[in-house]
Amino acid sequence: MICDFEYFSPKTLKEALGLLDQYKGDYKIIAGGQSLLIMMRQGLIKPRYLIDIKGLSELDYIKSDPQKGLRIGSLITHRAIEKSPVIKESFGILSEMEHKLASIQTRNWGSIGGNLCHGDPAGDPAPVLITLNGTLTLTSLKGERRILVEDFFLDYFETALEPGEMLTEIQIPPLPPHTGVAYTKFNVIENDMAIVGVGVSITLASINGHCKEVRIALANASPRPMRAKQAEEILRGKKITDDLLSQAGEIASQEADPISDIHASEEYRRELLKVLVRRVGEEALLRAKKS
Amino acid sequence: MNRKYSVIGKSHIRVDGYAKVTGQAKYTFDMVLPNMLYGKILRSPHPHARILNIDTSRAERKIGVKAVVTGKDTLGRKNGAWRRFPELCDEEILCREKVRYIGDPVAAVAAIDEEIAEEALDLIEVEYEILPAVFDPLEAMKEGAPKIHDHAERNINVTRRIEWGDVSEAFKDCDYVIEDQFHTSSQAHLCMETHCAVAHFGYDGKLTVWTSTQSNYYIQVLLADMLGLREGDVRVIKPPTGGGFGSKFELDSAQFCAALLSQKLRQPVKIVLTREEEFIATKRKTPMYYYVKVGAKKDGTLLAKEVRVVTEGGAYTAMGATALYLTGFYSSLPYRWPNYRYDGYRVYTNTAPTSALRGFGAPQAYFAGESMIDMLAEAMKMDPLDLRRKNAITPNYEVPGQAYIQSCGLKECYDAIEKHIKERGKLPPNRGIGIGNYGFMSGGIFNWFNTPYAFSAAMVKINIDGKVDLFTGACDTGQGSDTTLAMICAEELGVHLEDIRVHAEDTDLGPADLGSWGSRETLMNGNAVKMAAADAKRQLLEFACAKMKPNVVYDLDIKDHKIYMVDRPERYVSYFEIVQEAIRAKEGQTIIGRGHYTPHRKGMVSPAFGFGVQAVEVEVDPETGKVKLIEIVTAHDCGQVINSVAVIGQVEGATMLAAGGGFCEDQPIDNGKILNPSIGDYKVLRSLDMPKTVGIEVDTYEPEGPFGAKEAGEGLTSPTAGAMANAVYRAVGVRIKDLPITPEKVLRALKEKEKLKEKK
Amino acid sequence: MLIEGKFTMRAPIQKLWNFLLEPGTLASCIPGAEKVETVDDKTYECVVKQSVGPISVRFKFNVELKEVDPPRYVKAVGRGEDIGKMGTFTCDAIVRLNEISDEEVEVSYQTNVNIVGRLATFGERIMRAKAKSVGEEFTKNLQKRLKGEMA
Amino acid sequence: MRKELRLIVNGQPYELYVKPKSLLVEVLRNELGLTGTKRGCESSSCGICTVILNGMAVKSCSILALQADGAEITTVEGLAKGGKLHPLQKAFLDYGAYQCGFCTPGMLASAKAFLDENPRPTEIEIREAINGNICRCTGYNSIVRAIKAVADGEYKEEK
Repeated sequence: MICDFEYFSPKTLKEALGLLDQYKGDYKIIAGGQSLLIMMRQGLIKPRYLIDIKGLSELDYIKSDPQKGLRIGSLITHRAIEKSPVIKESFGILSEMEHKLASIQTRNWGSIGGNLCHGDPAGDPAPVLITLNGTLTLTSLKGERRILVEDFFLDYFETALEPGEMLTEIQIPPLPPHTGVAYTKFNVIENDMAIVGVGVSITLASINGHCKEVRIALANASPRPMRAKQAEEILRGKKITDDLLSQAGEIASQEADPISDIHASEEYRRELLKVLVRRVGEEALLRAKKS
Repeated sequence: MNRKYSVIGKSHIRVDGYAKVTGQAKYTFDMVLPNMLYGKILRSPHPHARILNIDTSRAERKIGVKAVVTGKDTLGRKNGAWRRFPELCDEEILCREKVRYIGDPVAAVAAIDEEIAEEALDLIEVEYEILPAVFDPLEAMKEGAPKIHDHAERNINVTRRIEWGDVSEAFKDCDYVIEDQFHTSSQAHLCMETHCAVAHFGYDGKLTVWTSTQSNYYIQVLLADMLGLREGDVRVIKPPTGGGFGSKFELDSAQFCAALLSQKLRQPVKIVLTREEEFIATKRKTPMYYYVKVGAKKDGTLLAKEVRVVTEGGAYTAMGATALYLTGFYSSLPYRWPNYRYDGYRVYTNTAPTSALRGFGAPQAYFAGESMIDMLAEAMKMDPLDLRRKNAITPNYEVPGQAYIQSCGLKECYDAIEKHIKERGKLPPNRGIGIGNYGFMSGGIFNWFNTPYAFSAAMVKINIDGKVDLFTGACDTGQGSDTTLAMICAEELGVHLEDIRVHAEDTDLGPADLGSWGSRETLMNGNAVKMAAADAKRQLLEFACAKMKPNVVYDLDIKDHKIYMVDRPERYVSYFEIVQEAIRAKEGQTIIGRGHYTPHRKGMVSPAFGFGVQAVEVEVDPETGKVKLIEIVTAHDCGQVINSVAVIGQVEGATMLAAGGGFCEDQPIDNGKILNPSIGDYKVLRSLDMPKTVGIEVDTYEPEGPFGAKEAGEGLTSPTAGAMANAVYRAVGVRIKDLPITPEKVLRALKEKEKLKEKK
Repeated sequence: MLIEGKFTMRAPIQKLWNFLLEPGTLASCIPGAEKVETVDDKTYECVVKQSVGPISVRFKFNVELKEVDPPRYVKAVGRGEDIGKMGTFTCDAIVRLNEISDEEVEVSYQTNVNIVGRLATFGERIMRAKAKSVGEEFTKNLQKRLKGEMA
Repeated sequence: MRKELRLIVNGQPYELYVKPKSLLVEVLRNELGLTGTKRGCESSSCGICTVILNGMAVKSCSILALQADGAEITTVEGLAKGGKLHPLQKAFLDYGAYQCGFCTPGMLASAKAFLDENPRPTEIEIREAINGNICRCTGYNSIVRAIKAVADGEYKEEK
């Protein structure tokens, strides 16, 4: 059952930041609340102050620039990303990923920022943003700071957000030429939470050239969304072959630190990672060649 | 068959349809009564513990709390549906001395709102002495295992043997004998409306309970017994029920605690179980350990089958005793085994009690049985469909000492499925089609509930305007029995469906009926309704006869509001006219017809059986083990179809539930705790997972059923898991003997197979 | 949920045993232990704080040494609940000492932790994840303390 | 402390005072008496409480009522207009796209929001649209057929 709390719905970012500063330590921020309210209903989180930022139109934008890349306000809903023509055009992988995130109802109300701040290692947006080399802007009364998406997650449901800070924007740099990105999650029923998920981006030196840059990100494979850096290393600078991708899969599977739970054992998750890294890598490669 | 009906055999909008698609249907969940309180139930966090003390004083002092009850406030009686066997009535509902599973109720609170009631639960202090617990039935059967009930040695709750022929001798005559073991998982019913009840005990000493149930008669009798009331002082009303699937025909904690609290307070009390309670503390599907041995002659004649089953009973008997019997019986179907032996043990464990779930022991039996038939066919290098067809039950077959089967459309089902498989042609790699078949009862004959009433009864009342009130105790839980019964009534009486008003919700109004389980309503209640309608019709025809003065060789009948001479249909009088005249002539009394049905001389199990054959096509990803359901085609024999759209709904709905059980639904338990008590963690098929389904109805006529109809409800859940296992085997060559068939199990099996190959 | 593991220590078995049996040794190695109080020579009372992201719980429980077979085997049983009523906690822990040589002992442990209540409903996945990390930290702490003590 | 909440539900404006922790579904059911919308879980997983908010299907159990301040909401009670059933309701009746009926209000809300946005969908799009709604009775296929029938123009809106 939800505890009683004092409710604020600031109309401007400044007002919101002021409230965060004022109630440091005792507040929770609610955006779409699609994850938060589940925990509050179970009585697991009992904030004294609830700061509702859903109405901050300042953070509700998608801006795209061929030079600077993509900027997404943290309150943009999953569905808005899924349906945005600009995003479909330039970062199709984001729409693809959102399309399979939870249910339409959740996507309609839940925001990308809320999803990231929830810090669930099984979430889909984080690994995709990591493969896209995304950064986040965290804002407080003191000012702004930037952090790489891959550095944002500290542990299960723990992020780098300091008291008084709020995630305000997500930035994605423009994709270099000959870059392909793919993301797949494995689940038993469709559009469910990832048992494991794998995102790969590959940048080729030329259409059939060697791998100039590669990023591999894993979902639900460790206490936080993680980058499989050792697996990347095996591909970087080389001409990618099936064999090499299989090797990357093996390595990523060893790098990962998955748990056993009712949905899959640790061993099985590792098996899946091997297969998925290879498959998603193949897809990314194909896309890189086509781009 | 050329049978001309004017109402049945077509699709009709259901009688409850308009209310349901407009949101006007009022469920128990929606009910609010003046001065109503809200109840919550405190449940045991321990799988096995002695209650040393319960201190409710702090909870009672909380503002807004009106009453707290514990086992001490009860009469100390034990509840159970197997009332012929007192030792099997073993559930106190509010525990007095011991708790036996995580979720066992220990106290209940009534307060002015749900929130206060829930907060009050935290204020009740229960002192437990934790006892050693046992969770696996095989462990629980061992000497020295913790004893869960004093009366049950080695925790054995019920044993069953079914036997005919001489199995041991027969195996000696077999050319092929194989044996193997299987395990089936638990499954949650996941009714969308959780168990709930509103109870109002008046100052007149009479109790009214509105509840989401599959049998208002059972609830009436069981509540009366537990509270020490006369049955007639307990009125149970069933608003539309948001799903049952086997979980709502036993007295549950919501009903009992609400009634007990209301008895104390004389105020209405509402209890709605949370989804978590629904998962951990209502009954669930019975997990079973299966050992099967089958033998056949070279020519494909099945000679002998031996089955041993141990079921995980959970803490109480519930309806699990019936599941133990039925799974043993179904293990013999749908084949003509000359020699058969079944030994079943139901064992108490410190887990949530297991009971009926759509299929009632059949899906477990057919998973093991149909897997074995495919394995045997492979050993014999025989086509599995041919092996089945060769040995399948044919019409007018007697299952020795058990059942008399009259109609049986299995042959036509095999033909239809064979045609389908041929049409599919050669499949791409990693695809496979597996088959499974089944037979299932149309209502049970057994009366362990010990009712003195007929199993089903109905009353038909014809009013002055020709409108018909149909009173029955049948329980529509969504399957559409109200509509089916109204159609049967309309057909028999020669009126339109719109003329019928069904009153099936109230024990004060309708005659007793055992309720909606065991696929019994169409056949059993349908027979009672048909008889009642015929009784009313005969009364009308008496007056029509007087008016029409036909020659004695002419029969009269009614159709489409016309009372006519059967062989001279152009001579008729209006139904409405005769109704008015008849009522006048009867000194103003309405026409009342009565009907009842209890099966007689139909064996031990059921008066009639539905049959079917199912083909499941899957695609397996050999690298991840993921199984994708491609298509499920079911040819089935439900006798005469009453409402076509409802039958299609049954085929698809059953397939979904059964495929879920085969595919992903499971309730893993650790130290007695169900690990996935939320819909987020308990995975079910959703629209994207649901494969294409095709239902092919085979036309038969069941002499025992109303207009030739029989079951189309639960039997359809039976073949799927076995057919899936067979399909996976055909796709990638691994056999999964442990449900559900998860990707992880398939991959593990594939890897083991690879290892074996390497060794060779 | 079962947490198990083993490690070897360079120490005489008796010394190791004596230390292990000192009230509080085991409990104080539990990550987040805030309080360990001796009730009698076989029972002590602990308060342990744990958190996963924004959720934090404070378990108050009693640990009783149920079976003691010196210097090889001890079984401890813990029972308690979250102060905020978020869950009930039971735990059976077995620690075995196995002499490999005069100076080397293998310490193996097996803990069966069971949490029932709102916490458990929220997500078995997260509970398990947490248990894994708590288990690892516990081992680390125990090793560290033993090493310190045995040095 | 109760706070002011303005909603337009099924075309009717309401002015209410609610506790900040009230969920939208609680306000609809308990304050406005619109019990057509149900609740089925505590984990935001079943979709039974789906309503249409400013044209979008949302789970009313996962939204604080105050977050819907100023919104236009359609519940199952608002589908039929002027005594005439909505085409989806007619199709659900004919295709037997409900059994126990408990998930039906949410299912209809998902279907309506979806068809309003995508009037000519493919079958797979329909399945995606209702994937957040659990139905334990029908096996979904009849629901998909009903929605498809409406999309295919089999049912006309009666004026």
